[in-house]
Amino acid sequence: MIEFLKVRKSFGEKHVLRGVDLTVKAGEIMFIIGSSGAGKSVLVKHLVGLLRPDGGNIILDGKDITYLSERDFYDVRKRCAMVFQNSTLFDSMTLLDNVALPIRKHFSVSLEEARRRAVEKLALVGMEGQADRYPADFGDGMRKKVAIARALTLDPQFVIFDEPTTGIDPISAAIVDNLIRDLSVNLGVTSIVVSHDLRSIFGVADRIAMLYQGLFILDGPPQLYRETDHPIVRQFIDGQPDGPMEV
Amino acid sequence: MTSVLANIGRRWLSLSEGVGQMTLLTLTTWWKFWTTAPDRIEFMRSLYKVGVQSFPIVVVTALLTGAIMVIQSGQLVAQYEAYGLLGWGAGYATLREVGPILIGLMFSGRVGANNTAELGTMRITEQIDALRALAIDPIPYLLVPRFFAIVSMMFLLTLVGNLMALVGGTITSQFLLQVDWRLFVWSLREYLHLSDLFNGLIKSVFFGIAIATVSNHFGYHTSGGAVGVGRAVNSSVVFSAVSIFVLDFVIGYFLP
Amino acid sequence: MSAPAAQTPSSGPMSRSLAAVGGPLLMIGGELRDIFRMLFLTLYYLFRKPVRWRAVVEQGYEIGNRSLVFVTLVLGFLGMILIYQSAYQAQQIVGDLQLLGALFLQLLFREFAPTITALMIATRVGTGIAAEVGSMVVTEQVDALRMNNADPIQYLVVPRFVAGLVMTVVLSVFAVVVCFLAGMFVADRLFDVSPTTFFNTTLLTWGDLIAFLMKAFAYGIAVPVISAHAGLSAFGGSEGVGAATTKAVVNCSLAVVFLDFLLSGFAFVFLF
Amino acid sequence: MIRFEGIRKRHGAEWVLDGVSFEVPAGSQLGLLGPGGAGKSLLLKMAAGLVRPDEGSVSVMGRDLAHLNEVEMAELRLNIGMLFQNYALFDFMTVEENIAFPLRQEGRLSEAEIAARVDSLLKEVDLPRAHKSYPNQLSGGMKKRVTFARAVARKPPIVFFDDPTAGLDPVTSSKIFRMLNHGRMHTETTSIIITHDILGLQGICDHFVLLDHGKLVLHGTREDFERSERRMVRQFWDGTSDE
Repeated sequence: MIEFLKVRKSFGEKHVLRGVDLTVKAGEIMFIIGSSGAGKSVLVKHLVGLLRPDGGNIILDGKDITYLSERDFYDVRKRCAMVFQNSTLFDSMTLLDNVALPIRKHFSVSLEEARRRAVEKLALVGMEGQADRYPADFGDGMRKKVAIARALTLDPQFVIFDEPTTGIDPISAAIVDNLIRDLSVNLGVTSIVVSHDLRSIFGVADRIAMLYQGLFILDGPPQLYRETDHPIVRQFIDGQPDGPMEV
Repeated sequence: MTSVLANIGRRWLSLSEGVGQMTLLTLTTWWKFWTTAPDRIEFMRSLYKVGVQSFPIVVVTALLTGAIMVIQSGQLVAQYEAYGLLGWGAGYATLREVGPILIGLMFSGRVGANNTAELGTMRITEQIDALRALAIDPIPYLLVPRFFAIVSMMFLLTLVGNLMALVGGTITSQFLLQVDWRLFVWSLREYLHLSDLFNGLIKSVFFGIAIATVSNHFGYHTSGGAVGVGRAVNSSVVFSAVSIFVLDFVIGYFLP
Repeated sequence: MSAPAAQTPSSGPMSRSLAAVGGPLLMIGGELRDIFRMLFLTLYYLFRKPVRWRAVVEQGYEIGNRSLVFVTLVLGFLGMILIYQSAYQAQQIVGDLQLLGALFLQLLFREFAPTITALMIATRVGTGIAAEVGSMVVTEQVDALRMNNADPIQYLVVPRFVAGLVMTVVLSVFAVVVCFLAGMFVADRLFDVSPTTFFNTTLLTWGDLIAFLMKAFAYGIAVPVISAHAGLSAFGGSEGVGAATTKAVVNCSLAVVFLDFLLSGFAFVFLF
Repeated sequence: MIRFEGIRKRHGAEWVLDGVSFEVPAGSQLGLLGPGGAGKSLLLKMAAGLVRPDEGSVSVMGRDLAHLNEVEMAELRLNIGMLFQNYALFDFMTVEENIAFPLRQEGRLSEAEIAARVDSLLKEVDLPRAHKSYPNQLSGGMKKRVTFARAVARKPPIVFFDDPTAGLDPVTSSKIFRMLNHGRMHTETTSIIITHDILGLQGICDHFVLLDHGKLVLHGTREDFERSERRMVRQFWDGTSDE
């Protein structure tokens, strides 16, 4: 279970998070939506210590991880994996070595054993056939699947997706959406997805929280978002150009 | 008036902040070298890349440097009819001064700039954050292998470079100055001492440390998209060049 | 630069080793051809088309101003170390330092001032131009220029070329002064050679001045063209800009050292 | 108006475009679809004369680009406006100067007329007070709107849009799509729009082209795509996948 309590963060005079409260229960697929620049990615990066809040606390399974040192955050990151928007694979390595890297670093096992486990994880995302090829040979969808496989090597409880379907074609986006849903169903992984892709939001989310100007303005199941008459949420969900939402 | 002061103040602050960051990063790199087992694969890859990448450039530079030094001292020697001194005139300056500096500048251009560009790109495309998210400390994994690959390769390549420079000098003296190459080589052996060679090599090690520190720093702390990478590489080669000349003077002064 | 259609050679050891030699030569040949084509186009636009003089002044200020502190620092230390080494050595072998200043001044004009300044301008200005132009290519600003009837070479390269050439010559002269003064300082304080005896221009000949101008001029043409060419050849995202900037500093430095070799040889045979 | 015939282009070993032919009649708006790296942007740049195809021919307004020299090409380009994927805003110019640049280069209007045109354009993309700011001070959505204003500054008969809503949230995207539609009602512009946002495009484009691995999969109207039996077309249009 993850709790954000009154988290505040600003860059100079740009106040991105103004005292955010959010609770994420185990096993659910939680979507954090909002306009670009609303602070979605900034919020989730606090969970893995890539950013430190100006105020408030972050509780992971009852333990306050707000002011941990970089060294202590390594244990948190083993339980909380993150997949970035551009799939950050290392171009100089094959797909296999990309996925084997964390295994090699964290489990004192031989290179062959690390590679064997890496093939297992690649099989989870259906990419075990292309293990020896390089990331540059693949489109966005495929590369994102390998990035997800790499994040799974540490068997995390939580997986954070930073705008997984932004800027990729519809078929790849659908592949990634299906994968996120399968992870939750088959492995019981709790997923936190930052997105503004409406098709992905209503296709996959168990629960949605909308961030607007540094605060959550709505939090609930997808059905709530179809019926709400909250003017800003309405404008966002229907994709209306005119309305109260400042962009 | 205040804007001028503010400008100087701001520049001074950002300069000192940069130097502070650089020292901190270097100390952590040194500390992590002793405390964590280096990544064998990444270390071999860095050695290979740094060494192979700069070998042709260093050889060409060294050959030309040797030739230039012989030409410059050739005129002086011709004036005094002291052809026997040609080897000393060219060789001394090459081994101690001009060789390490020019090879250092070439190395800073080829390897330093590339190292900053690569690390900068990894920072901009979030690959460094990805490493941290995989609970892998980027400093021992990325910076330590590059640091020691650059220092060791700079030393080895200066050694090879010095040899190439003398070869370049011998060829030029034979064909351009009509000074028989056997006389040139004799005067090299006669007047040059091992201390000259060591002086140059010690300088090259310090140059290597400067290039590694500066290029790692500017690469690792890149920000601002593609434009930021370009600016980082620019600062990296400029700071490397300045440190090469400053170190050259300091070492030359304290180590006759 | 469209790569020549590469027939795949039979992979015998002989042809592989030839390819290993041939490949880089072909590549260097291609680069040189492109750089000279760029030089020709730049000169064409310089003399045949209106030049944006306001941009030239801006670039001149940008190049000159930003390199001033850098050149002073570098040439200052160079002057000090050169005098320190040569005076120390001369004391042991020849024993008299009367001609120290005169020889140093001659060497400065002939060799060190133009070449080391050009290397520093290649480092500072060369990477700057490649980084700027490279990012404009990668963010498609160069395509936007071409869409609006502004040729990138005329709009971007010509001002940097004129400014680079002028500033290289100016900074080279400035370098001689800085280097000489630094040398004079060391000679006076450490080897008590009084400034009056140090400042001795008897050995200076017209040949030295011509060699100096020839080198400064050649470097002033080479550095801006080569770095602009490297910038314009950038492709891909931030990786492309990084590669272009690295290519600029390497190509410029190599060009300076190579030109130095050619011009020194030429000067030695004809001028001295 | 714009015709591609047998276009082929190699990138290293593989064919990014492998024999693509289609036509965009005058006054129509074409949606250009396809997975990333399928050569979509390349086709646009060929039609603007920025890139030459290895094989095949491109003709715009009835003139084959291969036969035009630099001067003729420059004249033709005055009829083409282009919104680039990476914004391509000149970062050393203010927003005002960026939008005025195409007008000044054309040299037809006086400075006063240019200033008036820039004001009306900025109002149209509802950035009325952004004249003096620099591109790096703007958000992604604002930069897209400035690039849009610059692309249509000369009221060109042909406008190309390279992924105008990439990475933008639904509200900002809808503002951009409204401008595309709004632009259309005003003048009989011919345009090609590259995007993955099929929902947004449906109200605007009369016909679509789907590219995959450098080959043309389908060129047709919205109905053709909805009725198509080909698995790849169905999945692309509805954004589904059976993996």
